[in-house]
Amino acid sequence: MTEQPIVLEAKGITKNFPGVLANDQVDFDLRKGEIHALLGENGAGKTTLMNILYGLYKPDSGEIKVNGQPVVIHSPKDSIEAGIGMVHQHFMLVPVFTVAENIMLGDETTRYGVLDQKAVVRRVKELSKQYSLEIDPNAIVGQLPVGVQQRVEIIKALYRNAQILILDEPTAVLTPQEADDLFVIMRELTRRGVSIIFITHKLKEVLAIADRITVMRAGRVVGTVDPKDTNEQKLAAMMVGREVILKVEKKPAQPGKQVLEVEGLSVHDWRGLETVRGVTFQVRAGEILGIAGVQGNGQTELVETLTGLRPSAGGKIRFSGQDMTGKSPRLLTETGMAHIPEDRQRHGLVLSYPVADNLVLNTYYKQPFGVRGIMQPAAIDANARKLIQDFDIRTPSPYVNVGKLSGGNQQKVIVARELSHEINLLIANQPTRGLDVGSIEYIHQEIVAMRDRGLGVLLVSAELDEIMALSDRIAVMYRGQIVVTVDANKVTREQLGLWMAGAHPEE
Amino acid sequence: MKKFYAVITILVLAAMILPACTPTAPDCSKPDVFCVGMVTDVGKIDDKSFNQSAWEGLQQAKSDGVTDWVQYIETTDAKDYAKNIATFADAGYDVIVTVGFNLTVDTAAAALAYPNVYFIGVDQFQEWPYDDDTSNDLPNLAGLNFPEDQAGFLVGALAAMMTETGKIGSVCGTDAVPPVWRFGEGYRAGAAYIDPNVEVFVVYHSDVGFDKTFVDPEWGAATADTMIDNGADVIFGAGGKTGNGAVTQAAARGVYAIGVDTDQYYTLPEAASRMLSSAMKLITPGVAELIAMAKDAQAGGAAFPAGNYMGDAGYAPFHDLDSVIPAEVKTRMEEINAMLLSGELQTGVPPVKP
Amino acid sequence: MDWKRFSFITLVIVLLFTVVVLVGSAAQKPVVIIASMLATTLTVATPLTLGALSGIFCERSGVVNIGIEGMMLTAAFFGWLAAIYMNSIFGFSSMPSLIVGVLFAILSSVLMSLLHAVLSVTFKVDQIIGGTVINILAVGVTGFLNRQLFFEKGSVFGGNVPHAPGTLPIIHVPVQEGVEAICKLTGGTEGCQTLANAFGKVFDQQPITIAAILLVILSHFILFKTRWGLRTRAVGEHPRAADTLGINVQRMRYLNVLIGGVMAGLAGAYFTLESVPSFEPVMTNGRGFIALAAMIFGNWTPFGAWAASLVFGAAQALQINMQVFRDVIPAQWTILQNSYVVGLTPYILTMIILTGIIGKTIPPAADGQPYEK
Amino acid sequence: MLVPLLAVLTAVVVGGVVIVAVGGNPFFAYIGLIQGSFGSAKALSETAVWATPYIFAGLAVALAFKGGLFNIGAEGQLAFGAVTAALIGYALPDWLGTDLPAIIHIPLAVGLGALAGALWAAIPGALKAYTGGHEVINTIMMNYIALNLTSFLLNGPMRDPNPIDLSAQTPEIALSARIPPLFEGLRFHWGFILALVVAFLVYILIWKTTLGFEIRTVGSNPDAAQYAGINVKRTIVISMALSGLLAGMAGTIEVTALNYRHELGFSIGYGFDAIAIALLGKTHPLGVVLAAILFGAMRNGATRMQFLTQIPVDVISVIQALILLFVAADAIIRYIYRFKTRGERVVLTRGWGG
Repeated sequence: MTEQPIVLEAKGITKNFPGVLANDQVDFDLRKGEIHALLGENGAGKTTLMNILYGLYKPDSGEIKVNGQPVVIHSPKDSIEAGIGMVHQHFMLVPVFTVAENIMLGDETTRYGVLDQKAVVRRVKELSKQYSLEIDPNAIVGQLPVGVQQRVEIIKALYRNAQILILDEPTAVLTPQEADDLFVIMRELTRRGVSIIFITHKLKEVLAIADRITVMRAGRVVGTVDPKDTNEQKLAAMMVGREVILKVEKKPAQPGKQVLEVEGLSVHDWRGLETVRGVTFQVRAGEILGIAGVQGNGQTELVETLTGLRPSAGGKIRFSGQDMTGKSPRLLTETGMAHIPEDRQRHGLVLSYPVADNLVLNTYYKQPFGVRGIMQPAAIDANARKLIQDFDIRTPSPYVNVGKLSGGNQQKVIVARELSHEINLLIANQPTRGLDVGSIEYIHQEIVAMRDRGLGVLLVSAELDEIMALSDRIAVMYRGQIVVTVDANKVTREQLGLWMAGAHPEE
Repeated sequence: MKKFYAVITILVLAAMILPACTPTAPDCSKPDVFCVGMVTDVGKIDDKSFNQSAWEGLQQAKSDGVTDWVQYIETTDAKDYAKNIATFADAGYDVIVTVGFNLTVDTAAAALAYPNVYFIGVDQFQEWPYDDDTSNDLPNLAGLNFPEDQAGFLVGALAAMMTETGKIGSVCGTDAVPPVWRFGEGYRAGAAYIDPNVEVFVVYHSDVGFDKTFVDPEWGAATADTMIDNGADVIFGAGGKTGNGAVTQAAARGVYAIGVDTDQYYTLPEAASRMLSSAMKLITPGVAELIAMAKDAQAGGAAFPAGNYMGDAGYAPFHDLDSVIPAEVKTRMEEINAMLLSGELQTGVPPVKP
Repeated sequence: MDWKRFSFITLVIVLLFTVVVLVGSAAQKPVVIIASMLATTLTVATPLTLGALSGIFCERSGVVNIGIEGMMLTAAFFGWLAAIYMNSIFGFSSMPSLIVGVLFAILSSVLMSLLHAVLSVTFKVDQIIGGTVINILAVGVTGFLNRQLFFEKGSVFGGNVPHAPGTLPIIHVPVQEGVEAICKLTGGTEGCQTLANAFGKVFDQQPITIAAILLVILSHFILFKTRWGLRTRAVGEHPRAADTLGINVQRMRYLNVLIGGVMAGLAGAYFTLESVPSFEPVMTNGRGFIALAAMIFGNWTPFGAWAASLVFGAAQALQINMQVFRDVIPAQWTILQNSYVVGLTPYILTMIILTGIIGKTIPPAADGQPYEK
Repeated sequence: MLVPLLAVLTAVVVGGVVIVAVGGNPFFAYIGLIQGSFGSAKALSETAVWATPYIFAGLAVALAFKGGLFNIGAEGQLAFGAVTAALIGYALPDWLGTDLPAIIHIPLAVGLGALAGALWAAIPGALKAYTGGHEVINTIMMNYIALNLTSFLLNGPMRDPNPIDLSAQTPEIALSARIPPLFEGLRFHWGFILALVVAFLVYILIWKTTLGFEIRTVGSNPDAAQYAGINVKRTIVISMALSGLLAGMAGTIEVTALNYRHELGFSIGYGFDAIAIALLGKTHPLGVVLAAILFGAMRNGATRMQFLTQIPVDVISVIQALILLFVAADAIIRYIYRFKTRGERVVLTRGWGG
């Protein structure tokens, strides 16, 4: 593969953001038909580099060559013309548009000024056949599962004849199966001469798919290696800059009495479709129940209902002995339920509020923070300083707006708040999504510590590794139902993957 | 900051170059300087209605050489009536004209407070204390009123005589304003007097903010339209610009139009060709007269006509349509006018909406 | 605009008409009443429809616009001013004067919308502010100039009432003749003639009223069937996505706000060049805000907004007719004689329609949010 | 603090240019403006009188903004509050058949008036919370409803029965319901002090109480609020009600401390000025108070300005718009004077609030 010509080359790219040197003299090249993985922690500068290549940012210095020709990329338009396509980590799709509309947007074909939907649909059908990417051009994007939306993004790039494809954290939102499918697709693409930059922080995947691996840290390129002569440990070390423990140490669980019993619970989503169908399970004190499953199989709705944010359409929820079906979030919190929400910025935090206020977001009205309806700044301040200490939240002061903190620290704020008051059940939904290795380690340790302190923990995650690493028991959710509940150390990764994909346990 | 200073200097220069374009007021406190000030009702001086007519009265007084200086203040909120009157009084003005019945109480109060200033209240009943005994009226306060009902009656009669469909209409401002109400009901009465079978549509624009009722020509036009659709072939617009909207619309649709307050043949040229007449309420001359009388009184001449002063009302000439109007109609109009003036004919319209 | 909403609105309008017909039938042929009401409804709805369209273009591209009222007022004044200058100063005949008037109306309103765009898109000021500024500014500038130019002695028109060039002429559509012809064949009864007149009444409208209806259709087409519309909606829903596809978000927003300005300008022209041949301070009387309501009410779709505007138009027609027929209102319906009570109808209706029956309206996702790269 | 000052200054300069453009003399105009608003004890008193309702109404809109709601309905809430206060003011003694001591009557009138305003605003609030009906539409609609309702009441049931009183207005309220002026001979009344106190209370409410915390949280992120166990629907209704309460106060104070009655043509456009004031004050109580005093001063001074220069009061609106423009869009000011721009912008509203 090495004799292949270089299609994309970036030299000495430097990009300065107020306060941060995001890219510092970064060199990077991509050969025709290869998959070049760009590995690094969040904030290592991977995405910045790619946004520069895609014309979303202007570099302070450095030059970019496509097929040997130096190019100036001021806007995505330029990079699209240069044959570069990008699939962003947060999809750039208009939810209310159809697949076809999303794909044609910005590159529309019209007849007598009227949008030529037919032509687009035809073209999309061709592409999806050609690259075996299943897709219905007339579906509304907002209603498609994440995996499919990602395909739309890829086709969007191909539709513009992209020869260079940038995939930014494409597997972050995918299940192992979906990820494997994606890898097949990526291979297919490279066979057809498309070159791929694959951005990720997941070591397994890199080793599985990449032809070359470039590791970045703190805005600099640490080095480029061949997957054959490296391993997870080495890569991790390069990434983080120190030895990291990839295994979570945990003693065997001592399950106690049941804290949460869910019985035949059904939930409707906003469209009134039954997305959780008669789910039954228990969480006992001192154990971690992991719920594995492809996103969009009802986990979100399940958790929202358990935490009182969404009404149930049937079934029972018993929490610490009493019936809590359809009770308010406040009552649940007061009864000792902690909740780390899936979407931290939308549900977990008020970004325009200082850290201190976010740390009392659900306890502001109680002693000592609120006395007879009056807020108590002193108490709130003390609380903030203590938690910032204990959970080592990196913030210049308790009065910086949470929105200014890094994802990891934002998550720590939530964890700190949720664990700081008297609780006996922790519901953690995608607790480490989009966090760097350091933070992930930290959160994992916290969760295990909670279990050992005798709390019940309900862990919902799309990251199979995480489920495997933390859970004592694992329940697999598929199409709104729990297909099987098994003992964590009596099951293999592959087995779980199959169940998540809908295979039946007895098969 | 440079730019800023630049702007300042430019402005200063601009102001210097300017000829003293704002006429510097004479010192009205001097006895030999005769100043007249006017306070409007909530509304603008250029409302093509009572405020403007009254102001033209002041200007006429000036051009007649009666006064040395005239000035107005527009009231932007009801709570400012007293303040605005005081502004003139304190500046030593000799006569203060207040327009609109809303100022009745404040004007009377001011008249008490400033006995040396003459007050003219347009559309205000200013007997004091509202009895027949004129001896205890305030000597320096006159309320200028008009028999709008008679003016309305006249044009109503005219309309009833000119209609061919037997249907006539009137688009008015809010009936919360008595003069307007008197116009509208006078119109109704006049038509009935000629022929009880004539159908009369009278619509008041009372369903909007008080500040909007007289300045909604679009509504006036739409209303006139509906009336014409229903067969009305004479439209009387009585209510500032709302009425004007109706009048112009009527003209546009080729039916007869009747104006109000002044002879609108002149103020609404676009409707002139179909302008049958106007129900006139001669505020301008009335105000001018009273100002002159006030000056007399101040000079120790005849006493100021304290209490209520009845101004003239009537109907305007037929202008362009003079030829189309049958002679007997003209004579009939003169008769009615005479009878109204002599009091031998009563409109039967009470001064205020019961 | 879903059918549920459409059918409901239609129902309401029919209801309003029925009431009037029932009341008025004592004095007038139903067909005449209906024709007259239809005509009134259409004309009264015109500025609301155009105002709502103005809002739709702005907000579909992600710029909230509460300045419609101000833009209309500005346009009403400057359109009228231009027409008068043409007519009485430069001595053009009325038709060219009026056309120039309309153009200037649009121009002035576009300038106002430009101000809004600069504030909201370039300086990223809270978009409510831009609108509020325009509303206050419009009242001040028009009132101020109106006074200085037309009232004060020694001003351009020396305080004399300038001769306005009248209003835009009715565009005659030979529907009436058509029906009359049919009447002839069927041995022209009087009823048939009335019907013919009725048709004539409804179909003979002035240019801006007709333009408004055409623009509703055109806007729908543009927004949902063309490249421009697709990009506009994309920018209003998910600007970053549009940006990554090489669409210039700022530019799209600017241009759409300006288009909004054109619509509002036409709405303004309606007041002084089509409805009546004169300008009065603050003559838009809050219709800009009703238009805003119509836009939201119609869920940011042209047809929806039009339907909503028609409801207000119909209610206005009801309120006028109730007073015209005051004397023939049956005793048991005396409530309808009270102009205040009748005056309430459109507003209460709107609130009712908005609540249970229709519920939430969904604005464009990025509406009101400045786009930061 | 420098930036807002420069903003006001720039607005004044530009406004001056406008005046020059139409041949007025800006210096006379501004001298008049300042004399009329701060020139004398009387002027100061009048400025305070004007500022009082502006403070209340501005706070009303600002509070709603804090709760993520856009209250365009202050106008209607204000009118409804005023009518209620007037009713309590003149009718309560008759109902009870006995006179009340001021100590009871005043609080009753003010309190119930404020409550009426709260009710008027709570309706759209509830509609928003429980049916998703949009508060912008509904508050606008409530404006028109309030307007028709008050016109109806003032022309009918609540109209002053005194036959001499022609205007459509309520009877004067009982002496026991009147908030007294602070100094003899000046209209400067305790309502202004009350306004300042209320502004302070609003500050406490928003920033120091748990309710305020809830309102702000719902305002800035409803999802997080719900997640945190705050009853979002209830909070929305409360925010609107409180907003209406303040708007209602604006009306009641005008009635009980100034006009002693409610009349048509009162409080025209306060609701919309209030939006400008809230935005000008960046929705902070202190800012609102300053903005309100600024607006009040200009409206009040306008009279004297016009008296001296005959420049139409509309120019005030122009200047106010410019001030809002420059203060709110301080990016422009910083651009003009080459200041470095702040990192973050104050976000006052969240578009349509969904």
